[in-house]
Amino acid sequence: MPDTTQKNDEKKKSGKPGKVVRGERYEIRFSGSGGHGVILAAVMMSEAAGRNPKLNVIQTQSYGPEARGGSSKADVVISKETIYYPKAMKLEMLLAFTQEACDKYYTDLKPNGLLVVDSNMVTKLPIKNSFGFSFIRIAREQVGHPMVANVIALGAMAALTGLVSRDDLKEVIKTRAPRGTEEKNLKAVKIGFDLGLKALKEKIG
Amino acid sequence: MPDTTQKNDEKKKSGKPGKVVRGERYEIRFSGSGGHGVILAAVMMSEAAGRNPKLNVIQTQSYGPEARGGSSKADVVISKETIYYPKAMKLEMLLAFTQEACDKYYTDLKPNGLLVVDSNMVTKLPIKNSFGFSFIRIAREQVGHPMVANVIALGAMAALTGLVSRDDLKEVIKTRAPRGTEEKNLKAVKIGFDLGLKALKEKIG
Amino acid sequence: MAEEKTGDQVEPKKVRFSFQEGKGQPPLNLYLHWCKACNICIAFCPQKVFDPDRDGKPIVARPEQCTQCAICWLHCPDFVITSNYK
Amino acid sequence: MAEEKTGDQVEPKKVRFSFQEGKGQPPLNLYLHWCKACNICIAFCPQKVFDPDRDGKPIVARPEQCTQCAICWLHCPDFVITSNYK
Amino acid sequence: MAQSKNSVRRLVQGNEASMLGALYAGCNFFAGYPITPSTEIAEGMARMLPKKGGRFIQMEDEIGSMGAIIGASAAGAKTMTATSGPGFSLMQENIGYAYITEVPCVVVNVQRGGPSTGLPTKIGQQDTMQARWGTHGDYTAISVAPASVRECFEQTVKAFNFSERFRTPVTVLSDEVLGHMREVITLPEEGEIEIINREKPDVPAEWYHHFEATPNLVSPMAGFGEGYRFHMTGLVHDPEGFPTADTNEIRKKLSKLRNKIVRFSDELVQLETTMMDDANIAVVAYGTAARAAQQAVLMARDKRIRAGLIRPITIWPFADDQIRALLKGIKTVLVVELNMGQIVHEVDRLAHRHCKVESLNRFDGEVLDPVEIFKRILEVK
Amino acid sequence: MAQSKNSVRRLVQGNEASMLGALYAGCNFFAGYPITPSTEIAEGMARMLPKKGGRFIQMEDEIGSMGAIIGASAAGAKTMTATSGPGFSLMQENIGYAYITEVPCVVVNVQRGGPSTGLPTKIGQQDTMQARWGTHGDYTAISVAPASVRECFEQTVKAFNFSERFRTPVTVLSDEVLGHMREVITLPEEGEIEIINREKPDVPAEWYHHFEATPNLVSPMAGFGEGYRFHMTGLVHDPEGFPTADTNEIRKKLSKLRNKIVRFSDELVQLETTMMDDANIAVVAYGTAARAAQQAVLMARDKRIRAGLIRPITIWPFADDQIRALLKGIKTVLVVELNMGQIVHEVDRLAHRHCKVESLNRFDGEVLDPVEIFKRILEVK
Amino acid sequence: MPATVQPSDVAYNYLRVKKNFPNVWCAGCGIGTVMGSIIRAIDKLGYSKNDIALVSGIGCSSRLPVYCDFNTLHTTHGRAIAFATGVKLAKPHMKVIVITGDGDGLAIGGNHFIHACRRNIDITTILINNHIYGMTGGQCSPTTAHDKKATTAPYGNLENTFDVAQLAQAAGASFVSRSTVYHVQQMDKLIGLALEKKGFSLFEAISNCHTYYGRLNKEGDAVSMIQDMKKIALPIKAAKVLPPEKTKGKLLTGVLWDVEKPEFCSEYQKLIDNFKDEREKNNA
Amino acid sequence: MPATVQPSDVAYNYLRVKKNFPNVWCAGCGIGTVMGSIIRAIDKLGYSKNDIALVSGIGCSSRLPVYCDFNTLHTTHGRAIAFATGVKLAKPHMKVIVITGDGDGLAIGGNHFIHACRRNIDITTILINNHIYGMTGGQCSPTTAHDKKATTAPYGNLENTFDVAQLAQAAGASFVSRSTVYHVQQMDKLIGLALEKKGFSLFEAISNCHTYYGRLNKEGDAVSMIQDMKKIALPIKAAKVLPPEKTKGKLLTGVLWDVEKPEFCSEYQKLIDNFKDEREKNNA
Ligand SMILES: Cc1ncc(C[n+]2csc(CCOP(=O)(O)OP(=O)(O)O)c2C)c(N)n1
Ligand SMILES: Cc1ncc(C[n+]2csc(CCOP(=O)(O)OP(=O)(O)O)c2C)c(N)n1
Ligand code: SF4
Ligand code: SF4
Ligand code: SF4
Ligand code: SF4
Ligand code: SF4
Ligand code: SF4
Ligand SMILES: [Mg+2]
Ligand SMILES: [Mg+2]
Repeated sequence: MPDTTQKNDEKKKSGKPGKVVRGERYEIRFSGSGGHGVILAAVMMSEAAGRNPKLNVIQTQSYGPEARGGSSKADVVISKETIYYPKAMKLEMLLAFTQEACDKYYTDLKPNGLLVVDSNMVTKLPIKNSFGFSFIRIAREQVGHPMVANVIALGAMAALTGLVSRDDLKEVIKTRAPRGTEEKNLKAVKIGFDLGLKALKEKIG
Repeated sequence: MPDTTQKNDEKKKSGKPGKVVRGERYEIRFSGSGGHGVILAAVMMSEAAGRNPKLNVIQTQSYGPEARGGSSKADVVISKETIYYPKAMKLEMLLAFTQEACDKYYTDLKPNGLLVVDSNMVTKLPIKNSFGFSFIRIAREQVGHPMVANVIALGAMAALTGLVSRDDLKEVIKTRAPRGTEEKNLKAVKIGFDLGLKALKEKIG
Repeated sequence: MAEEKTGDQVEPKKVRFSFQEGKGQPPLNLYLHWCKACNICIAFCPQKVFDPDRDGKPIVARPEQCTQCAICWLHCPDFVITSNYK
Repeated sequence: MAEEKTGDQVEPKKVRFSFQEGKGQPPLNLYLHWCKACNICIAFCPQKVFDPDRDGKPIVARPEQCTQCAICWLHCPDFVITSNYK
Repeated sequence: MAQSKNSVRRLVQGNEASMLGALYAGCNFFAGYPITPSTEIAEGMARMLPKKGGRFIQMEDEIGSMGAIIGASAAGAKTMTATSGPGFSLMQENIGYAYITEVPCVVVNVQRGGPSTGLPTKIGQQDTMQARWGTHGDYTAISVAPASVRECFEQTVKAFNFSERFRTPVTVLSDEVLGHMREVITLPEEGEIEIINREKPDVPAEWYHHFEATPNLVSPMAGFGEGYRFHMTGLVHDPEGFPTADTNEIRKKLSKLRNKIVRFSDELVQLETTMMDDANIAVVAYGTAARAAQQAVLMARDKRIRAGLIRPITIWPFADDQIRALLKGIKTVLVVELNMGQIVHEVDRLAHRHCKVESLNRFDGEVLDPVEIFKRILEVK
Repeated sequence: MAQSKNSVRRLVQGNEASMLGALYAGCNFFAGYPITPSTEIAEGMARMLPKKGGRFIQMEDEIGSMGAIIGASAAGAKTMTATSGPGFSLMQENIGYAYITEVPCVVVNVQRGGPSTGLPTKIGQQDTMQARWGTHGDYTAISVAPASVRECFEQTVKAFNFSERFRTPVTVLSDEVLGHMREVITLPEEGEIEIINREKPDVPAEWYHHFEATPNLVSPMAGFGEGYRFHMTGLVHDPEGFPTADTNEIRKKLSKLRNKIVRFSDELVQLETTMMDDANIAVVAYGTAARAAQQAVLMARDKRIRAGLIRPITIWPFADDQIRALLKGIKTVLVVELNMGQIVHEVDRLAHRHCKVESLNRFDGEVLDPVEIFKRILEVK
Repeated sequence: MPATVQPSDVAYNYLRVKKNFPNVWCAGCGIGTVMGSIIRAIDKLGYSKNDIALVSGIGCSSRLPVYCDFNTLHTTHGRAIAFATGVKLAKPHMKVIVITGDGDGLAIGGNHFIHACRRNIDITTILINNHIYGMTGGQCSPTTAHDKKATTAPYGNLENTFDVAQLAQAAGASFVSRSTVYHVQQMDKLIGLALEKKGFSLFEAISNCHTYYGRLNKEGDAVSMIQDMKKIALPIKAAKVLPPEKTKGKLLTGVLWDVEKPEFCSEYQKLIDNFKDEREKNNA
Repeated sequence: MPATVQPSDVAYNYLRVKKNFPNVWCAGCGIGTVMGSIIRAIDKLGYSKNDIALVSGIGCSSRLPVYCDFNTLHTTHGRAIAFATGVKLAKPHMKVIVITGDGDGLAIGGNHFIHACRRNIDITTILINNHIYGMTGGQCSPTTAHDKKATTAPYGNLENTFDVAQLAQAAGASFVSRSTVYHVQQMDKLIGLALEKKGFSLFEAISNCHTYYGRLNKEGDAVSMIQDMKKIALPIKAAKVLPPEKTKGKLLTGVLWDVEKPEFCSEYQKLIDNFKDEREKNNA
């Protein structure tokens, strides 16, 4: 566990514990239902973030009562400091592929947290601070494969958060994408990243 | 367990506990090896003693490490008072069918305890206060069946201890003897009882 | 035991049910809330009665072709399909 | 595979070992400490070589009849019997 | 006194008494797998049950035996199995199933020396903690430990009563000496011990919920084939019996498993004391060890040592309140067990600060001798 | 810093880390049976072992898996299995066999919610006591509980080390969250963690006794096929390994099982503390719950509450001496567990008189939230 | 509607529609199809719902009972037959049906399976064989063919498989039958025959787990896997008149074994009745 | 002495004479006789003692290994084959022999038995079938014949029995053989053949438990029970040329089944070797 603590087999090194400075936790949730590949997206995000040696990253998920079906979610917590509690507490950003997931999780967002949705699937937006993209449609139309919607979303979220670089994402996709789908996924992440950047610019600009 | 004690679900009846009067324990051990039927003899002795409503009886045995083979022993504890500890502590009487059993257990006899042996099997008598009978030979010769040696011994010990009556023994044998062997066993117990009485008379007389 | 002979469980039916657009009830009811879009009914219907909708769930596209052969409802693992002919 | 044909495992041996009282060693050694008096050797010896002692353990009563057929030692469950002929 | 047939004094073996107790309680199904030193119970059941219209089956193993008695109980029978350590270990998974599905059944563990195959024909009291913690997950266990042949009978009846009353498996912790010991006793006559049977539903089948919340936390229980159709599962479930992922329902369900027992532990606790009124040294012992301890306490009293005996008969739930009260004013408590120390941890928790907790343990397959215990009383007093 | 291949930071799943830790420790045989949430360990082993010349087998059940790893260890391999509650219950009989025959092997229990089938995809810490008391008979258990992905790796290595050092089975108490969680970590390089292997005999085969009495109570262990022919049995046995009925030998054997661990518990205890130096309220937690507790302690410190955390990593043997010492001067100890209260009983035993023992439990398949714990700290402080 | 065609909505009379639906299975999983067959077979035989117990272990297939409005018992992994034995002996008049998978019934549960066969206890076992552990995510099962892939057989399965029917027959079952989720009407009929058999009867339903088995072994989606079943199946009656080379590699379907032998519950009933007669004689 | 006759004292080279003797078995129990056969078969094959592991469960028969000077493992009831599987995989060059009884190997241990058959793992199992649980005092076993008595079948056994050989064959064993303690030389030979077979091989030794089975079923003492074996046994070769009515009720002996199929350890070795080759290729 954390480096700041003392192991009984070492000599107690640290002096008097004073006020503890804790780095900000950055928490992102990917949510959707069974086939949306939210866990893989979260894993890729985590691994990409982890390529920055200064960041600590933890990724968790929760399964429904069953291995299959039902809505699924995957969380990523990123912090410069040691991460103790591994689960998300207050989300910085939430991706929702389904209305059900959106309705279920948006309350976990921080007051200023950002909601990202597939705009064809999630039509009722509970909060204002949100972006909608047609991830699935774009995946089908531009990559020829609805399955890569998760990676497009990943790209967009990477761009929106600014947490991970385009290059790191690419590297990760090369190793984590199912064999034979690397090209498609690289294409998808590029599309997504660009979408994200564009949206960001529009918002800011 | 004992009647003298208090159950929490009853009202505490007994007053101040004073000195507890305990009845004398009368402890008998039957010992031999696998085929000698010492447990059955002990069971019959117990049941016969139990026919006297004033007596409490407990019968225990110990098996060797295996179900078969090795020496075996069976203890009977008889007392007018409640019997707490069920195993024999100091024997009043020890029956030994083999030298091994005799050597192993004679030290458990009370200072004045009585040793009863099959005189053909046990040739080295460790103590003086003992009776020898040719149980097995008599069983073979007079009943035609070496297997009833245990019941002959039972009869003899009943007579020697005076704890159970001839009639009680008979009743017990009728129910406990393996089906079809009742007659032989009744004959055996008579022989044994007479042997015991005779020996007692000789000793006293 | 016809099916034991051929390994096939359903003989094509001779009867053809008449169904005309806008008239009478459709040959089948689909309780799509339970449908998981597995494509079995669509692929197995010998009369090509179904088309998939956007989600892959069946639409009774050619109701007039249905012979009530039962293949779709016997195979549907989700008890979505019932017949209107009894 | 003679024994597979007959179901019997040992053919009676033709050879007869000569043993005379008081001369040479007996045909068999019995390590009676392990013997449990099961009677198998006594009952199974085709030559009736053994008699039981008082406890039922075997005595080599008729050593001169032993053919070294091996039945006794192969069957003895307690490894009591060994042969003196090698 | 006109003696009915049952009230005749007779020589009964402990295992036979367990078997007779089960029949007295109305047990009509037994599934088991032979194991020393419990086998006489199965053998007795094989003999007796068909005569009474009940059914006996020897299963292929202990896992199957435990499964069969749960299945039969779900179908309305009063059921039991008997085993010893190795079999008890194998039964643990299915015992957990009985906890969560709240199926009444009785498991007699005639303890022998362990661990593993251990000492098959020798005594041990080494499965005491296992009876409480043996299966995975959260639950609360009920176990009783007889100390005489008569109690083998009585406590088996009680085990059935507890099991039916609380809809939960109950373990009888017997041991090799008790199981094989014979005592001349008078067996209870019909009606002498109250028999409790599971509460049956009185609602129409449509309204029936197999795990309905009730004031005493125990839900009325229909059996299969009785017109109430319901679902049972080892997954955490809602009151209807269907799997649930609702954290609220989960918490309610698991809490029910605990609370239905903990809240009513006064109904469960059975404790016997001997000469504790003026005692300043208390011996705590159960099962066969308690008999040696009782003798030792008497020896101590002879020497004017103010010893007393606390004998828990119900081992789980542990008699926390009662023992805490009894230990008030006690200087030394000596916990005597035929193991390396198991309930001594519980007594330790309960002992008041000024009270020394000592233990005397034997685990070589023999019963502690009263003299050994007496000597230890002298040492620690 | 020149980074070797291993020292690259990478995203590793808890179960993957357990698997990699085993390989690091030299595990060359794995037998298992799939069960959520442990299955990734078996799957990883199936993939990796043949590459390393080791062997993987999926057995027909958990009983067989446990049997196979004991058999393989007896034949000289370093062996492991992985399971969850239901499988852990099934393994208990054979785990007892490993205790008595003193066979090193590692069992990873990735805990899920129980009892019974319970909550297969949710977290629980409900098998803590089972790891200590799950099989019948007398023995002393070793269990470790990691709290991070890196510790899944490290503690699996340690489990092998303890197992080989003490010739005994060791349980790793992981949990669903840990097992499935991914953390970016740097895996230890070769040589970074010491690897302990069982001591081999150095006497000629004729003199070899498989259970020889030695000063540290652990006997050198030959494997099958290595020229030392010996006997192993689950019956209580003498130093040669042959069954014995001699009470003296029995006592010696069983005492050895306990003492070889109890006497060296200082080697075993691993305990981590956070800000306990000036604490007056101590939180005790382990595994995943400890991570929430750690966060809660930091929250408390922010509010100037002098809270500290005691995190046992070695759960069994319990860190009696260390925790007793740490609790000196503590006013309140709060034991936080994802069950209905298990090690709280141990802490209760150890708490000094003036120290209040409180507990916070959750058993609905979710991890305790740091805020929940923090609030409870405020309540009990 | 032709009389031979099964009505489409009988199932609704037997489903627990209020809860639990849509069911937990993947889209296209054949288990649901088997469930339909079971319900129709029971309906056709006219059994009372109250007299039917469905007992299962753990696995995707073992989830079946929860959806059916009978007496349903979802037990521990592999132990369904043991629990069912208890149910049957406590209520011998009930129809006790075990629902199990290739993993549940043959891996961890293999022992209860062979012993129930041996005892010839009057239980009908419906074994849904998808050649893999579906529930836990695609591990090898005792029916995963040699060389086929599974998550615990990443380089191809090194083990051999059980022939379930042969095993059941050798162990002592009195009725053994097999079909596939392609052959639904055959399934309906064979399940009916199995239910009517007094003694231990087995129906093996070959089903598709495209999610794991199909994906790992590149056998496509549900539709293609089910269509493959059509190709490989061969009714035993047809096989009997074919030369061996034509039946090689085929999956025989139909009633594979059907004999009469003493059944456990009836034997036990005789014993009880004997004692009753004796008692009555003694009383008379 | 004729060359075909087995020397009488080879056993002494393999017995742990210093401890454990006389053995624990009842006078006349056939288990000792089987032990002699095993030892002679091993001796004849010239295996090194160090390379032999004898693994057993719990029961009278499972006590056998303790008497033999090999690597011996007396495990838990029913689990010998599982432990043996571990031994074999850790030391594939060893000859691993399982000694088990009808209760140990077929009742509680039935699952490991059929799965070892299926896997066809190179283990030789010697199953000493005395039709009863000897160790625990005469309870029913899966081979106790219908109607025969046992302490848990006081009114006669209501169940049917396994045909062990048939079960093993159906489960996938590659070698199955059987003889009796009457036919000692046949036992010697069949055990030898089983040991030499690569794959899962079974030798079933029919043995006498006169103490329980014999007494309860009035079949006399050891001698008379063993003599009965002579009457009932029929070599399979002879049976093959007899009309069915002459073989009915007979106990077939000899090699009952012998086929070649993939063996688990060799398959695994190939996998390991493949990776090794790959590694070497990559390094080259
Ligand atoms: C004792 C135990 N071990 C393992 C598991 C995990 N488990 C659940 S289902 C299953 C396999 C089910 O396979 P199968 O019976 O073929 O069912 P399917 O999902 O393929 O229908 C396993 C191993 C468990 N629940 N309990
Ligand atoms: C888990 C477990 N259950 C039950 C037993 C008790 N037990 C010991 S041996 C045995 C039967 C042995 O029968 P078999 O294998 O036929 O051996 P035999 O004594 O007849 O040679 C049983 C039930 C045990 N030791 N462990
Ligand atoms: S019943 Fe179904 S499958 Fe048959 S023709 Fe009509 S729609 Fe097609
Ligand atoms: S078969 Fe059923 S579930 Fe599948 S697509 Fe058709 S209606 Fe939907
Ligand atoms: S060898 Fe033995 S059996 Fe043969 S003749 Fe000689 S004594 Fe008899
Ligand atoms: S066969 Fe062996 S044990 Fe039996 S009587 Fe002969 S020598 Fe003794
Ligand atoms: S995982 Fe396989 S068996 Fe399970 S529901 Fe999905 S397709 Fe069916
Ligand atoms: S009880 Fe039976 S099997 Fe056991 S040693 Fe005696 S005769 Fe042999
Ligand atoms: Mg399956
Ligand atoms: Mg046997």
